This record gives sequence, structure tokens and C-alpha cells, in this order.
Amino acid sequence: MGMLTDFLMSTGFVGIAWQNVVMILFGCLFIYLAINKGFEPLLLLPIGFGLIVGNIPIPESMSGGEEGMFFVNIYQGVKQGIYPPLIFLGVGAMTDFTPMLSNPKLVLLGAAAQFGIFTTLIGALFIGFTPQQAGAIGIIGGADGPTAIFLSSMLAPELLGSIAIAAYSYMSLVPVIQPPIMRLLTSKEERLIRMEVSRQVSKKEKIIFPIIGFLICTLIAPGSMVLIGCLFFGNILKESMVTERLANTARNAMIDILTILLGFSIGANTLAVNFLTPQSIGIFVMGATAFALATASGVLFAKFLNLFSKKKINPLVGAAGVSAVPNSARVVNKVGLEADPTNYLLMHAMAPNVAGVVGSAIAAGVLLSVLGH
Amino acid sequence: MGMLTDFLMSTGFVGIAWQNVVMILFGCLFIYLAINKGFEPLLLLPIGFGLIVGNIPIPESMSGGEEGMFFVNIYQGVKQGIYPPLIFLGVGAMTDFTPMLSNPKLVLLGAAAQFGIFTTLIGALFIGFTPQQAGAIGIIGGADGPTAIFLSSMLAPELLGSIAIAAYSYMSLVPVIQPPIMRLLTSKEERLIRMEVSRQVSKKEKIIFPIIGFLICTLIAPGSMVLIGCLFFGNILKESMVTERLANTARNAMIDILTILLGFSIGANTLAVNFLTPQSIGIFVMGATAFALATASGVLFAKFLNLFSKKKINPLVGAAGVSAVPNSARVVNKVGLEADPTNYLLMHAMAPNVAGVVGSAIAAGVLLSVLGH
Amino acid sequence: MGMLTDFLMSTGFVGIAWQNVVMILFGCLFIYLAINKGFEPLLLLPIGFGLIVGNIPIPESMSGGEEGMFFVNIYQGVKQGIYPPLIFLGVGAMTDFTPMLSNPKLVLLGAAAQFGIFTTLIGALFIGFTPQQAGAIGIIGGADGPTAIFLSSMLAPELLGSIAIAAYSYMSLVPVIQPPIMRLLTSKEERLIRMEVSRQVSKKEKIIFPIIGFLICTLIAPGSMVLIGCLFFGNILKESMVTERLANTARNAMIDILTILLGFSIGANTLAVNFLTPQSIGIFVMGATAFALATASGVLFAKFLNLFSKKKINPLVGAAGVSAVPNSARVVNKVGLEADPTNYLLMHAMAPNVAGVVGSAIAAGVLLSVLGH
Amino acid sequence: MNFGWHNVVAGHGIGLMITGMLIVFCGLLLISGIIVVLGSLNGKSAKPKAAAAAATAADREPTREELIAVAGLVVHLESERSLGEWTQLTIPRQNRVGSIWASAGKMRSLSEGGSHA
Amino acid sequence: MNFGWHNVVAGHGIGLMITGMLIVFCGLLLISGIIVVLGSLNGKSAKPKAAAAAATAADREPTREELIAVAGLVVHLESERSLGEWTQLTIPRQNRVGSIWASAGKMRSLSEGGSHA
Amino acid sequence: MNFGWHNVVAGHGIGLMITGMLIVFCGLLLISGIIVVLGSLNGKSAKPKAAAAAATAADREPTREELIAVAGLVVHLESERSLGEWTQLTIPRQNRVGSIWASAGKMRSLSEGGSHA
Ligand code: NA
Ligand code: NA
Ligand code: NA
Repeated sequence: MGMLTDFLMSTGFVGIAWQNVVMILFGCLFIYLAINKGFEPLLLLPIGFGLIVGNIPIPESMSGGEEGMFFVNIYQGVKQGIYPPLIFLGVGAMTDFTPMLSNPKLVLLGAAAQFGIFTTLIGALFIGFTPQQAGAIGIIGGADGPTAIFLSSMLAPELLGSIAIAAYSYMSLVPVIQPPIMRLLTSKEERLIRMEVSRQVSKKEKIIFPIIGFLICTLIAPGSMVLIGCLFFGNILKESMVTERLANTARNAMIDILTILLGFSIGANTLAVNFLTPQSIGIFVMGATAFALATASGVLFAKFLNLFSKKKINPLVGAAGVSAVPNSARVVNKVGLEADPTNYLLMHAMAPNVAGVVGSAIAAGVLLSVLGH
Repeated sequence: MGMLTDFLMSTGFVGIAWQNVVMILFGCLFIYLAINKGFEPLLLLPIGFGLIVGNIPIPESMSGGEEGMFFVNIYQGVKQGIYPPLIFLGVGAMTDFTPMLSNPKLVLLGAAAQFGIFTTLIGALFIGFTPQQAGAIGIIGGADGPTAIFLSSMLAPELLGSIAIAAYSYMSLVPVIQPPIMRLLTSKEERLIRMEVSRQVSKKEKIIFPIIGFLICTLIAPGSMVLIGCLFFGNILKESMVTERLANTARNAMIDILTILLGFSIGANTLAVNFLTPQSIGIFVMGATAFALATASGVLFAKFLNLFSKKKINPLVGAAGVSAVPNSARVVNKVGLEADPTNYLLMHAMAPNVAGVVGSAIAAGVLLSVLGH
Repeated sequence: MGMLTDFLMSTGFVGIAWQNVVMILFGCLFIYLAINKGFEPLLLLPIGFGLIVGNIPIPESMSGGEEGMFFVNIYQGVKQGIYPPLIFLGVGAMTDFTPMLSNPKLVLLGAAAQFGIFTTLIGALFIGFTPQQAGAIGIIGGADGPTAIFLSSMLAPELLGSIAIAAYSYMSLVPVIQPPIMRLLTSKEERLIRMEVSRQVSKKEKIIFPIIGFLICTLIAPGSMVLIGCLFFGNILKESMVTERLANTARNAMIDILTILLGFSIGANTLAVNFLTPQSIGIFVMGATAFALATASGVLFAKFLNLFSKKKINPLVGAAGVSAVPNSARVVNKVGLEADPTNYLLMHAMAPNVAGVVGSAIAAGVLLSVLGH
Repeated sequence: MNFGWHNVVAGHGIGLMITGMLIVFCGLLLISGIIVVLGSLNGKSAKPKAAAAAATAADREPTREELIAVAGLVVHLESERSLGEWTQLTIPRQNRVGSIWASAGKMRSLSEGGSHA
Repeated sequence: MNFGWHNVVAGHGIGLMITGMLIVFCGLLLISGIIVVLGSLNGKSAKPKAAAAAATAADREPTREELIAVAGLVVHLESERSLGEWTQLTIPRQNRVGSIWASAGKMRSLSEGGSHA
Repeated sequence: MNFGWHNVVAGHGIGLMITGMLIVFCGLLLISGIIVVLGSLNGKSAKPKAAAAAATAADREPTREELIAVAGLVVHLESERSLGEWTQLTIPRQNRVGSIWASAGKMRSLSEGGSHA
């Protein structure tokens, strides 16, 4: 039975390396976190299972096999930057900009929080990443999955896996990372500040905003055209009320299908050689700093604004500037309630929260046009 | 800060031209028409927003940027004629051929209305378009979005944007364009004609029809194979009752996703250089004539048929031959009710209405096989 | 009117051959079977209509026409093995492995039934098929649509149409093929055997199983990575309960869209030259044998197991090893009730039934790695 | 663009028009002919009672029983859903063909899985 | 990887940071400015009563009538569904805008087909 | 096609069959082994009461209260829908996990958006 031995030689057991095992364990870890700890399951479960699938040792004899092509094929949508913008389109179709429209002042907090992106970029440069890699790592501080994936697929595809995992992990760790920083940087009095109820927003405003918003963002940062374009296109589909069925499909069937393909293919294409590197450690460390710095700068900028305005802002709200919609807004609400059980900051926090999405898309645009190719 | 100035040089403000501004204004116009005037919002809103996105000036330094590739990528589905037939499949899964099956005689009115296509073709040739372009322009008279887009993507891609916009605009202007022509060409007596109630149609007929219908159309006009094939395939999915779930997805999730991609990518790939041309004016003028002629020939042919048959047809019904499902059928019903508030022509008008869809697909097939490369 | 005659020369009537007619009749036959006899309508209806569409004679003058490209384009997803694994993903999202988890012993029956695959392979080799073709034909015995299509697209694309049609036809003929064999190979006493009620399965088991199951299968048969990976990925999306919306879309919108594209494009790309061949007859004969042998080996292996275990298995259950989920399980239940109207075998039969799906995916993996390129 | 009739001649405009309209008319004429034939074949089997029933069904108010039935169906689907697949095979699909619930129900039944797998 | 500040200098880190934050702030500053303008324009047309109505609608319990209405709607859709397209054009879409039923209804109405075709 | 056993020999038919069946059996044998292990591990944590509850839930008729509850839920979703996102964050998702309404509800809640963005 030469053929039998041949076959046995071609099983996965032959040529299995410790890297494969470690990667598979990582996959199991992310699945565990997704299911038992509720870490962004919609992304981390597919990525985790993808890691397991992609790191099964395939014997030489088959490495060129067409069947291995499947994951290469569905990964094209990531490589060529097709899935993330379309997912962003669906996100736009579920995002409600009303809180932002009713609190224009709070929009600036969403800008301040992007400070985390650029300080992290410098940190990444410092520890020896290339400018392109540093940009991709910095964007983790944007706390925006599609933006991070889109940018790193453009600037540093080799880091995509680690960056995607870091971004989504920290987005779900927001309730752990943010509160201590928020408490550290604010006084009890500040946490007690009540903000006036926000004004009504007319349907017309909601429809005009996506158009004007898009024009401003892309004229200032042409690199953000695709992401911002898709985000606001999805949003106008939703707000116009005349394309309800398109908005519905965009935020349900379409975004789900793309999320499955995105997560699964990213996982399956994240191999030990790219993931089990000192760089990955650097990425995770940098990512944590990015989130911390973003939170801090949001809070501090809110306090800074209070120096000049009579209507005080509750500085906690600044922490919501690191999008991670809607987790960080919920964290703000929670911490606010600790200080005063009757002071609900949620709707106020949603303003910087969605502004942060736009902010990091602009930042990604800047990085893309400066560092792109 | 050489880098800062560099970047400012790379914003959209630099190198913005009046063409960009005009195109963006056009985009806003179509969005306005879609939302406030209800002009085919499912298509004109995506196209309109796409126009805005696609005509933001991108500085030289980035014109080759990968991120610009996104719209090129999703446009492939239009260029290679993939989206329109699949949308047609979904249309088939929502179209009901019953009225046509119960009024075979009225089918001919759907043929007569295609006269608008070919007269417009001649007009387009006359004012100097190439035969291919003329064919693509003529098909606007078919009043059928996917057919028009499919044909022009094959014959005259450079005119695709203008033709798509013209087609959908006029389809929603049907209530404005048709009534005067209908009144002009019919006497009060004719508008009062009552038509006998149509016969029952058995489930079996509904299932057999798509198959036989497809064979006839494609044997006579092989060029219409793809469009007619998808239309009738979608319809049999619906009528067979055994593939309900496929029909459901085809007419909901699938058609919605494709409509988003189609409209958005067409808009984003319609640039000033192709759109702001005297040709576009020609296209819009020709398009209007096409609709007018189609309406007229439908009505007149109905009167012509009345010369020979004892069971008189209400000539208004002929106007529904210009598909534009179901707008023109509704217009017919409205004008009919003006003459006699108890004479409902809607179900009768649906017959030439759906027949018109088949008719223009056949016409497209002819043009494709004669003019295709 | 030279042009008119030109055109008439270009209609489908010219150059229509008897092969076209026969293929179209076959298309009608499959549509009839799908609608009136309920033969796997979700697949056979699209394939049938596709056969009609794809076998309309296209005149030379147009054979290179872009519009013919449509079916070539959507067929890419089959050729490159993209649709079947994604469909398998959706299948995973609707499959319930609970019966299998609660009856581990019955899993082996799912293995025994795969005997049909390899005996058929030998038969196919015997009558002169190439090893690759023989492998693709053998997999028909797996009674698993996506697996059969995936494997034949890899090993013998030229036979894909016939194999797909054979596989789905026999899957719906299971109620006709299996009972006689089951009755022939079992005694009345055996058919009366009652099996003990199966144990409860915890949520945790359901979540851990897809992961471990995948590792075992792919380490032993790396070639099954893609199919098994997608199957179990879909299943964990379902069982984890935290990605409900993804599982929902995977088993509804996504699988429906892919099924439409798969069936329609397979049909349209199955031409007379590949289908009207003695080989096809061979394929259908072999397919029938495959199903019969699979059923027999399942039943006999159950009897074999009974020789060693005190807890007797009802050998009828062995017949469910030929997946064809859930038809064969229902057949088992029916035949069981004939013997004893109070002996419900359905849930017991589901165990080998789903095990059979895994089993044939493994078998496909073996064939792929041994015979691939 | 240079206007003029010569363009039309050069582009065989008239020929195209005649050919085209001829084809379109042949096509739809044949179709309407076939429809007539089909109709006469199935003419006997036309079922007006169905139509009548339909009309009434559409017009009249839902009865108390129907309200119970509908809500009950929802409850059933809810419980079924939460129980998972143990109840899958108990769904009475046949008598819910063509209803929006049916599709919802089918989605979860293995039988659909089978049709795909 | 070789640590060190020289990497930052080489990568124009500081320049990038300043440029970037500048752009981001400009962008969002402009946006918030525009929002203020928009708000003042439509300021008059703010409708608090709608909000109030909404709030109440969200709070209070569904009345007996609503229960009937809802179940009735389901029944209506069921029957409509089983009847197929003969009743398509009778769906009162307008007054169900934005409801999940509406979309379900629209799917089956030709008007949507038209928007696509 | 030339019949004959030599084809089988040339194609290593027997070898393939033995190898294949061996692999398939190994695979499923291992799987059933693992299942046994898994089962014994979680054996203690088997919950028959859940099953019982399930069974009853499936069998018995929906009560009056449930009818109200269901219709009420529909009404709630309706109003929620028409109000848009102001009520988004009020959806009690937790206790509707795995229900068809839940998914409908989730779709509209920003939390899902977050999971994607
Ligand atoms: Na952000
Ligand atoms: Na038409
Ligand atoms: Na099988």
C-alpha cells in the first residue's frame, strides 16, 4: 500500500509545527472571548474560527491545491478594499446622527479623541515600525473596525490580522480601559455636571447633513472619500425615508454577508509568520496606549472647552469621542450614573461618539494620502 | 512644515474646477427630485449621491490611489453586464404576468410602443450620434431601467450615466409626459370605452408561460437571451410556488443589494467629461421624444386595432405599452377615471405594461445583435 | 433589405440542431420534476431553466458577444469553487448536530455509508472513466449537493452538469431507492428493534463540537479543509447564540442568492456536447448504484455492530448514513413505522444522517488530495 | 456632431427600424398567439370560485378565531425558536405554504437544509 | 526593530501628527459650524409636539383596539400573500410608511418592481 | 470508453478505496470518541428540566395573556420603528434572545452597528 503511506504522509499531522498549534489556540481564545465574554462576537468569532481554519498545516503536495484557493478568493474583497467600505455603508444605514446634530459643540470632542491615533503613530515609529505600518497601527486608536481594516489593507497588509484583532478586542475592552482614566482625570464636581436637554432636529436637517458632511470631509481630506462616502450614503438611504427597503437590506442582509466574509477571510489569511512576531506584541501594546490616550485627550479637551463656555460640558462625555459605537457612550453613561444616579449622559455621549467615527475616517484619509504608496 | 503645505496642496480645494461644482449640483438635484418629488428614489438617490462622491476633485498625487479603486471595482458589475440581468431576475420575481395572460390581444400594444425606440434611434443618428450610441439612446424609449443600462453598457459605455439618468427621470415623469398626448389623440367617446372583464388564468398557464415566452423571444432575437432569460427565470421562481424562498430573496435582499451597487457605482463613475457635453443635452431631448412617440404609437395602434375588432379596446390602454411599470398603467387608469369615474382600466393597462417590458427587451436584443461590435 | 435577411440569418432558428432541442426538453423535464414531483426544486428548477437558456442556439455572428459573457461570469463562482463552500456554510447554519452528539455510536453508520462512494469509483474506473472523473462520479454516492459540485468542479469540470443533476435527482429519489433495499437486508425482528432515548446535550458541547470536529477532519484529510471548515463555521455561528444575526443571514439571504447563482449558472453552462454523451448515461447508472450500495453498506454495518454491542441498533437507521438530509432519515422513520406504528426512529436516524454529511466531505477531501491536479 | 440625413443612411437607420419593429411584432404576436392557445387548453380548468373566495378573504374583517390563530402562530414560532431544533421537525409546513410565516418556519427546518445540501 | 527617536524624525512623525490633528479639527469644526447654521435655518420648524406624541406612544400600553388592528393586519397580509398579486395594488402603503409590515407589503407591490425596472 | 479491470488497476482503484474508507472511518471514529469524552465531561450538567419545560411549552395552547403579550410586542415594535432611534436604546434585547423579534429589534439598535463599526 505505497499509496496508503503516501496518503498518511500527506495528512496534516506530518509537518505540523508549534506555530500551527499556537495559532489554533489563539483562534480558540478569540472564540472563547467572543462567546463567553461577549467580545464583539460578530467579528471575533469569524476571525477566531478563520484563524483555526487557516493555520491547519497543509502538506506540500497540496499547498498549490485549488481548494486552498477558496480563502485566497474571498480574501480579495479585503485586499482590494471592497468589504470595509460596503460594511461602512451598512453602518451608515444604522447610524443615527441626531444626537450629533442636536449638540454641534460636542462634535469637537470627537476630533480631540483622534489625538490617540497620531501619538500612537509616533510611538509606533519610535519602536521601529515603518511609517506605513505606524499609520495602520495608529488607526487602532480610532476604535473603528472597518476604518482600521481598510487603512491597514492599504498601508500594511502584512499587519492586517493583528491590527483587526487588536482593534476589535480593545473596542470590547472599552468598559475596562476607559473608566479608570475617566475617574483619574475628572473631579467629583465635574462628573456631576448636568447638561441641558438637546434641541429637536428636523427631518430636513437629517437629510441635508450627510451631503454637506461628505463634501466638507472629502474636500479637506480627499483620502477619506471612499469611507466617508459610503458612511454618509448609507445614512441618507436611511434618513430619506424613500429608500427604506435599500437601507433595510444594507444594514441587515448585506452587512451580515460582508461581515461573515470579512471576518472569516481575515482569520484564515492571518498566518503564524505574520502573527507570531514581536511586531504583534508591539501592535497590542500600542493599541492599548492608543485607546488610553484617545480617552484622555477626549476628557481633557472637554475640560478645556469648559474654560471658555458658560454652558459647562460634563467632561466624562469627552471619553465617548473614541467612537467604539455605542460601547464608550454606554461607559460614559455608567460612570456618570455612579456620580449622580439621576444624571443620564447617554444621548449627550452619542454626539461625540458618532463624531468620532467621522473623525477617525478623516484621520484615515490623511494617513492614506500622505503615506499611501 | 513643508509637509503641511504639501498636504494643503493635496486637498480637494486645489484643482477644483467648475465642472466638479456643476456635477455635484446635479447630484444634489437628483437627490432632491428623488426625495421631494418621488422620482424613482431607489435609483436616482444612489445615482445622485454617487455623482457627488465621484466628482470630488482628487489631487494628481492621489489619482492613482488604491482607495479610488473602490468605485472602479464595484463598477465592474455594470461594465461587464452582471448587475442589470440579475436585477431583471428580481424584477421577474415580482412581476405578475396574469393581466397579460388574460388579455392576449393587448400584448400587441406593448409591441407598438417600441416604435418610440427606433424612431428615436433614427433621430439620434440624424443629429450625429454613432449607430451604437443611437441604439443606446433609442432604448430610453423602452422605459426600462435595467434594459437601458445593460444595452448602453454594451454599445456605448461612455453615455451610460446620461442614459441611465434620462431613462429613470422620464420613467418618473410619465404622469407629466403621457396625459396630454393621450388626450390629444383620443376622443371623449374613445376614452369612455369599457372593456370586458378578463378571464381567469390557471396556475399551470402562469408556470408554462415563462418557458414558452423565453423560447419564442430568444429564438427570434437571440440577443435578448440574457435579459429575457433572467426575467422569465425570476418569474418561474415566483409562479412555481415550490421555490418561494428563492423568489423572496431574489425580489428583496438580492435586488436591493444590486440596486445599491448599481446606482452608486453608476453615479460615481459618471464624470463631468462624459456628462457635461452637448451629447447629454441631445440624449435628454431624444429621451423625451422617445417617450412621447412611444405613448403616441401605443395609443394610435390601439385605435388601429379597433378598426378590425368588434370588442373595442379603450385606446388609453395603449399608452401603457411604454412599460415604466407600473406608473404608465396608473396614468392610464387616472386619465380613464377623468372621463368616466366608474371605468377602472388599471388591470387592463397592466397587460400592455408588462408586455412592454418584454417588447423592449426584444428590441434591445435586436440592437445588440445588429450593432454589437 | 439586405439587413433584414442578414438579421433573419442571425435568428436562433438558423443553425438550431437536434441537440439543442433535446437539451431544452431535458430542461423542461427537470422543471416538471421539480414542480410536479417535488424533486429538490430549489436546485433542479434553476438548473432546468438554465439548461433551456444555455442551449438556445446562438448564431456564429454573436457567439463572441459580450452578452453571452453573463453566464460565463456568474459561472466563475462554480469553476473556482466559491459558491459550494459558502452554501455549505449556510447549511452548517441550519444543521443541528444534537442527534449526532447524543448518539456517538451511530456516527459510524455515517462512515459505513461512504462505502458507496468508493465502490462506485471502482465501477466508474472499470467502465473507462479517468481516475479524476471516477472520483467525481463516486461522490454522487455522498448524496450531498455542494460536496459533489465542489469536487467535480475541481476534478472533472466537464462532467459537472451531469453529476450535479444526477446527485440532486437521486437525493429526491431516496424514498424510492432505499425502502426495497432496507426491507431486503433486514428481518422483521430487526425492524422492530426499539432504541433507547438519547441523552440530553449541553449548549457547551454544541459549541465545542464544531471546533474539535473540524480539527479532527482536516488533520486526517487536509483536502476536506474548505468544505468542513465552512460547514462547521456556519454551525458555530448558529450554536454560539451570540452571532444569531449572522447565522440567520447565512441560512437565508446568503444561501438563497448563492443557490440561484449556482443552479442557474450550472444549467446554463451544461451544453449538449458535455451532456448528451454515453458518459452521462454511465454517470446516471453509476449514481444509482452508488446510492444503492451506500444504503446497503449502512444497513449491513449496523447489523455488524449489533454482533458486538448489547444495546441493539435498529439496522434501518444505517440507511440514513447516506446523508441526503433529511430525506433518508424520514424514509427510515417511515419504514420503521410500517413494522411498528409506535416506533419512531426519526431522531435516531438524524445521527447517521448528519454524520454522513461529514463523512462524504472527508471522502471528498481524500479524493481531492489524491487525485487533485 | 454633424447633423444630417446622411448619418441616418450611413447607419442603416431605416433598415434597423423596419427590422426591429418587425422582430418585436413577430415576437409579441407569437406570444399572444401562444397565450390564446394555452388559455383554450386550460380554459375549462378556470376556477372562478377561488377568485370569489379570494375577494371575500381580502375584504371582510378578521374574525375573533383568526386573531387567536394568528397570535397563537406567533407564540408557537416563538417557543419553537427558543427550543431550537428539537421541535424543528414538528412544523406543519404544508398548510402554511406561501405565507410569510412559512418562509420563516422553513428557514429553521432541516428539510430546507436538505434541499441545499 | 531598532528603537529610537531618529525613526520618528525620519518618518516625519511630528509633522504628520500636527497636519493630521489640524485637518481632523478643521473638518469637524466646519461640520459643527454647518450644523449650527442648518439648525438656525430649520430652528423655527422644530416640532416638539411630535416628540411628545412619540414619547407617549412609546410609554402607554397597547389598547384592545390596537391588538385587534395588529392581528387584523397580520391576517390581511396572510390572505393577501396567499392570493398573490390580484390584491397587490390594494395595499394601503402610504399610512404604513416605516413599519416592518410596510416593507413586507412593498416587496410584493408592483410599484417597487417599477422602481427597479 | 474501453471497459476492463485494467483501468481499475491503472487507476489504483483498490488502493484508493481502502485508503479512503480507512480515513473516513478513522475520522468519524475519532469524532464519535471525542463526543463520548465531551459527553462524559458535561454529563453532570445535563438539564432534563429544561427539556421538560420545552416539551410543555411546545404542547400546551397559548394562553390569553400570551396573545395580549404577543400583539403588544408587535405594537411596541411598530411604535418603536416609527419613532426611529430615540427609542432604540430602550429595547430589552436580553430577554428576547433567539427570537425572530429580537433579530428584528437588534437590526435597529446601535449596538449592532457598534459590533460592525
Ligand atoms: Na473614532
Ligand atoms: Na418597454
Ligand atoms: Na453523505
